Amino acid sequence: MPTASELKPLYRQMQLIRRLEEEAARAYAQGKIGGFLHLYIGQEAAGVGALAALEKNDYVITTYRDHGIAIAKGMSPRSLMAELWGKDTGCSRGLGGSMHLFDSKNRMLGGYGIVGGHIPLAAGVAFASKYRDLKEVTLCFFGDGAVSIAGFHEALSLAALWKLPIVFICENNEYSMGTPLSRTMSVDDASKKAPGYGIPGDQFRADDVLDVRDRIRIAVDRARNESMPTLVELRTYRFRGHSMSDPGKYRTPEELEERKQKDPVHRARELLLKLGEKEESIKALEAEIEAEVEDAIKFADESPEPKMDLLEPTTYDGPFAA
Amino acid sequence: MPTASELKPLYRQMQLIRRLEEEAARAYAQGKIGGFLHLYIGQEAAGVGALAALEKNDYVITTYRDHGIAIAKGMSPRSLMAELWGKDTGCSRGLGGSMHLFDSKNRMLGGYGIVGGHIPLAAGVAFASKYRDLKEVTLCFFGDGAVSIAGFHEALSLAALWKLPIVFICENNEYSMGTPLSRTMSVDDASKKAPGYGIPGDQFRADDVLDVRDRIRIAVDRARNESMPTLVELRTYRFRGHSMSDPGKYRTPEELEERKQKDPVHRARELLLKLGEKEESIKALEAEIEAEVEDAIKFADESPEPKMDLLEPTTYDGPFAA
Amino acid sequence: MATRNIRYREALREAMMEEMEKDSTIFLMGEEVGYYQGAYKVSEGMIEKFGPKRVIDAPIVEGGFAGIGVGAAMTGLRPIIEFMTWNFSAVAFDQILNNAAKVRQMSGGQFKCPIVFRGPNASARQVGSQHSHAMEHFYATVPGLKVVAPAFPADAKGLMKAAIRDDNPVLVMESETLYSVKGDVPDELEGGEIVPLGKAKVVQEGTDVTIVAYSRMTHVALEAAAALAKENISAEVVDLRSLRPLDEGTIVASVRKTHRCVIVHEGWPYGGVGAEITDRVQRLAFDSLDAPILRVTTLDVPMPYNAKLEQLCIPQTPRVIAAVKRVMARRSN
Amino acid sequence: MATRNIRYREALREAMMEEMEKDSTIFLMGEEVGYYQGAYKVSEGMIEKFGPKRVIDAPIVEGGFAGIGVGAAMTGLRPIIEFMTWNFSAVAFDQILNNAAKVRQMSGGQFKCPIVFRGPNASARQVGSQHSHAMEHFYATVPGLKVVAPAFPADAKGLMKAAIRDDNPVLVMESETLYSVKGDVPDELEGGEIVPLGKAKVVQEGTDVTIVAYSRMTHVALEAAAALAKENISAEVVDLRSLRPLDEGTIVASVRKTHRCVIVHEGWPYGGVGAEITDRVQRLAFDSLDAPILRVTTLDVPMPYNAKLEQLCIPQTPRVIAAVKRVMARRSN
Ligand SMILES: Cc1ncc(C[n+]2csc(CCOP(=O)(O)OP(=O)(O)O)c2C)c(N)n1
Ligand SMILES: Cc1ncc(C[n+]2csc(CCOP(=O)(O)OP(=O)(O)O)c2C)c(N)n1
Ligand SMILES: [Mg+2]
Ligand SMILES: [Mg+2]
Repeated sequence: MPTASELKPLYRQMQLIRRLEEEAARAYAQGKIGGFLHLYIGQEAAGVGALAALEKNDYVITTYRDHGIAIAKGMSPRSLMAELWGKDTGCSRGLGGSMHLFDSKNRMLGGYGIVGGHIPLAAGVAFASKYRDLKEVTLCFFGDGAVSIAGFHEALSLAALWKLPIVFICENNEYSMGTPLSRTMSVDDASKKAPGYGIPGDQFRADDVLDVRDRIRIAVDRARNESMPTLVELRTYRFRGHSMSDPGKYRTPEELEERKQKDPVHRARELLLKLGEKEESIKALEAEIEAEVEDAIKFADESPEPKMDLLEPTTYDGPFAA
Repeated sequence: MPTASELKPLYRQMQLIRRLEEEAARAYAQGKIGGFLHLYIGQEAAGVGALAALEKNDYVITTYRDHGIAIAKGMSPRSLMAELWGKDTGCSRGLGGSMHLFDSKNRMLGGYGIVGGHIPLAAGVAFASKYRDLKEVTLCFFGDGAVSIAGFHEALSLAALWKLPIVFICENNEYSMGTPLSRTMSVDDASKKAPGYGIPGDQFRADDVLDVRDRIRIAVDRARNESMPTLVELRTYRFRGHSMSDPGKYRTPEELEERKQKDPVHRARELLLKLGEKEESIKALEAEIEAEVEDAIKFADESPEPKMDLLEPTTYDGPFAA
Repeated sequence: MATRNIRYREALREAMMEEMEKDSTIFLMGEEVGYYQGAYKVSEGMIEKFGPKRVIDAPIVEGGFAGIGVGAAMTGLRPIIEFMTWNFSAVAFDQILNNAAKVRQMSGGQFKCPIVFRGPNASARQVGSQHSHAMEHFYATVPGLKVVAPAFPADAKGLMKAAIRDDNPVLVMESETLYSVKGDVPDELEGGEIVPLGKAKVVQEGTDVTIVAYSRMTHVALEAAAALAKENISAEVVDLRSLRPLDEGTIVASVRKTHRCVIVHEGWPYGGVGAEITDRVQRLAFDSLDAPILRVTTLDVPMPYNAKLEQLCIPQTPRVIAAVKRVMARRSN
Repeated sequence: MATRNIRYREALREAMMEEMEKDSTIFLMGEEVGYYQGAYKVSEGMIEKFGPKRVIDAPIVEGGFAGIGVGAAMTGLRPIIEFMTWNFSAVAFDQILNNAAKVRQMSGGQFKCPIVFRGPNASARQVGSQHSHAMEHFYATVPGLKVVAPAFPADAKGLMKAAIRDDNPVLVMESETLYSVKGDVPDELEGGEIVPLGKAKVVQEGTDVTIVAYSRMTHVALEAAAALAKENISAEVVDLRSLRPLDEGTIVASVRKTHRCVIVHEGWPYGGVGAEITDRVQRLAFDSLDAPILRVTTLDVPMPYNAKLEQLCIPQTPRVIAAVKRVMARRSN
């Protein structure tokens, strides 16, 4: 039986992510944020639960759908919002934007825009941990749309062959952009690919954040103690479109409504109450979150923009090489 | 029980390939052939057996180790040898060389130099057959070294999803250049990857040419009748180095000797005798082959070299585009 | 000649649809091209018309379906492969370089490869460094490929048709920021419905300086020319339309007349399409040049997300005007 | 200064081994680099010395291990990734373009990427169109990367050391046809044991024409210069050594002196390294030029297998001499 005190910080993270993204969506509509904005809304239990299974020195790396993962790994809301606003105070100094959140202090190795391209990088991070005999684990997230592409296969082949301390997590939200699973994958579960690499696989629904933590912990322990990779498929769902420009016409309102009934953030809140947490105490927490979100927006609004002279030293270490 | 008359043409092909390559090795030493030369010697039962399961309109595509496949698909020894000699009368007019044998008439779609790169092409050929409702099948050969790379995975993912009429054949000769299987693959049998794509797999030794034909025919029929791809691993062994420049120090003389005892060409000859074929009749066949090989060499020797004016029209169809 | 005023994306779509109606071996394959109607709506309505057999939604595996296209082209089909953007062609680079461009020559001319690769190229808006590549240069350098980059709806339609009918691999570089731009498209396009590959067009006549551009930068060049006209500088604008084959005749003729040349394109400067044009102009019009040839390109850094920095990185009209003024400041020989 | 006469491949190996002895975060990864001793024996003996932990045989999956290198570099290691040849980097193109070159900038400077990619580049002998690419140009164009292409053992050693010590991705373009070439290598290399990145070298002084070259073509240029000297044409040969950063100062200073420039490199002409040099020379030394700049490159076709045709495609001394004579035929201004 879980306790309210272990759930509460996870609920806090989920709710913080939810609220930050809702405000980001608004800011996008107001033109404060540009480019692509891919929201994590609906998938919070996946990232928050999985990262709860990590220790501080463990690494995480993910796709462009990276806000939730970055916050769950400890990035500050200020850093996130300022980055979305394209400000110099953002985590990537306004150069990366929504798709490219990086936080070296918290070992968040970034959000990447090329589907599948970051998966070999993740294997490299795990390789480095093993090379140095450090008991660190790397979590690598990617979507269901990434399992057919080169990077997935190449990284799994090498990680399995060299027994790297890594957990590959396919966040299967049933769609890659507008295309449902059935038209992108020839099997119904990405983890069925694990035996072909000779590694363990797992698959389950990421509705309950504590459940996610516990199941991912098994894979994390396996990576840490046996240096054996695992391929996990988490079943989840996104409530918003692929990105802000996607009206999401490829799914029915009924389907969406049904999924929203299983909202993992609400579910965690319900469970908190059930476990004895008081409504007022949750409300106090939520008020705290509101203040934090507001502060982050204010910070982003008021922060300076990066200057042109930032470009050369971030392109090369040392003198510019033209 | 097989009959001598069905085995004889296959023995003829295997022996022809063997002899052509032995002479090619000699010509290479004499400097008549340049670049890379990858011999098929030892693997003949794989290509000859598999292609015996095809009909005339079926397609084949393979790697740089392509002499055996090309001859088995019906390419003339003259065409082959002239190509190795770099002559204008070669199948690829002296522009391709040993690694790039093409024969459109016989539906040999070529030998390719980039490991894994031709596997998606093969899927495309099968796609075209299906698009046109033609009951053609594509055989795609590649080495054990190709299963970790992008092209393998991408082609299998798409062929499985779209149910293309194709048979993927991994010719597992236990080494990719100097590296044994155990250091390149995390599973001991490439066909174990088939279930991860939701397609059937098969694995067996390619020592007996008729056996290869019969087992591959199952996959070919599945492709033709059900439009369902299959991934087959054929276990085989190459008697020579990876290419002419490889001394093959990574394996022991004992290992090599042991494998040569199972030479598939000798085995087929023995079986022919057992099935009642007369020694004289085999000798006559072999003499015929010798004459054919000699003729091919003479043809290659005497053929003209291609001229510079061949380069532009083979780079572009129509006017050159600079 | 009758014309209709349509958008760039419609022009591309019409070209594909008209050709597909005439030839059943043509199909369109790419991510979200079918049921989703195209990520940028270029293929809107096509799956309804041609069905999922000919308008094919592919999973995210560019290397795989680029290769499928080449294999299908070798055996008699005429694939149109869409990259959702050209950025994603980087994972299919080997297929284009080593198979599409080489198979004809490697086979001694036995196999043709009539394939079109298409999609939007270069910067969009604030999509960051991994999504803002101008990739034309990586491909124009490769013999065996042809590359076009239309600036106007009429050329988009005409070049797309020419690309589809060509028996070589042709890469069509479109532009997300041009898709909604309107223009007159003749009912009957020049040259029997197509715009021939390899023909540049003088889109603005002038006498003092030649500005060479393509794709969206042609519009920037025209803006610059209009501004310069007010200062009595007469700029001739050459819209390349095709990058390979490159119509050096038209460029050189213009420079022989104006004696000065500025090249404008997106993409990094080092050894790009602009460098190639510089090479040809200085080689073929050496004695005509009164000033060094200048290039105006995307700055030599990965594209930043920040909106202002991004705009400063991409070539803008003021930078073109400044370059023209620099070459004008040189006295004639 | 004490020197030893060693082969190009030995120079590369010494550089790697000396750096690996000093810094345990450096490792070498690639196909056949370990037990097989390297496909071209560059890493001979290294696995015996450093063990399989630091000299790592990888399966054939360039995209995968290039990416592994980038990830490891981001978290504190200093990988040396060998491509058996640069041809095979085409399947890792996205990793180099989108990750190695971008991660520093995308992260606002938080992550460094100290990685070396190395291997033989350009033509070997009769290995056909898929195995004969000069790939330097695809990479030199990308900001975030550095590219070097040494011609002599001393530079091979010094540049390899500089590459390993640099905190950016550095691509070392070696040459199969140079591996056995011998040269004097100083025990103490200039600049504290290294040859600095971005410094060209005048390897032959002259007054009539500047020949710019790199890698194996430097040797061809020197041969041409020797032949020209007999005809009383004094050619200065600039060996670039680094392609990015490009030492335009040295090139331009030479052209200002000689007033003529010929560029020699393998690889196709369209927009290559040679076009970039042309651009810079005409821009920075416009008034000094007495003749158009000419390039001598691999012909604009895929590489044929046939030995004679191949040799005619690759730049040879007679073609360099002919180009020099063409620029010399022009009278001075
Ligand atoms: C190589 C590549 N091809 C195409 C794209 C365009 N694209 C961006 S996200 C996306 C869909 C990804 O779906 P999935 O992997 O399921 O992740 P999700 O967005 O559902 O989290 C596509 C096609 C890309 N970024 N990279
Ligand atoms: C992408 C790529 N990387 C590396 C090479 C160099 N190479 C050519 S053949 C080969 C080994 C292939 O082994 P395998 O697939 O087992 O085929 P086999 O030679 O045994 O038939 C290698 C590494 C290549 N041609 N392509
Ligand atoms: Mg998804
Ligand atoms: Mg093998």
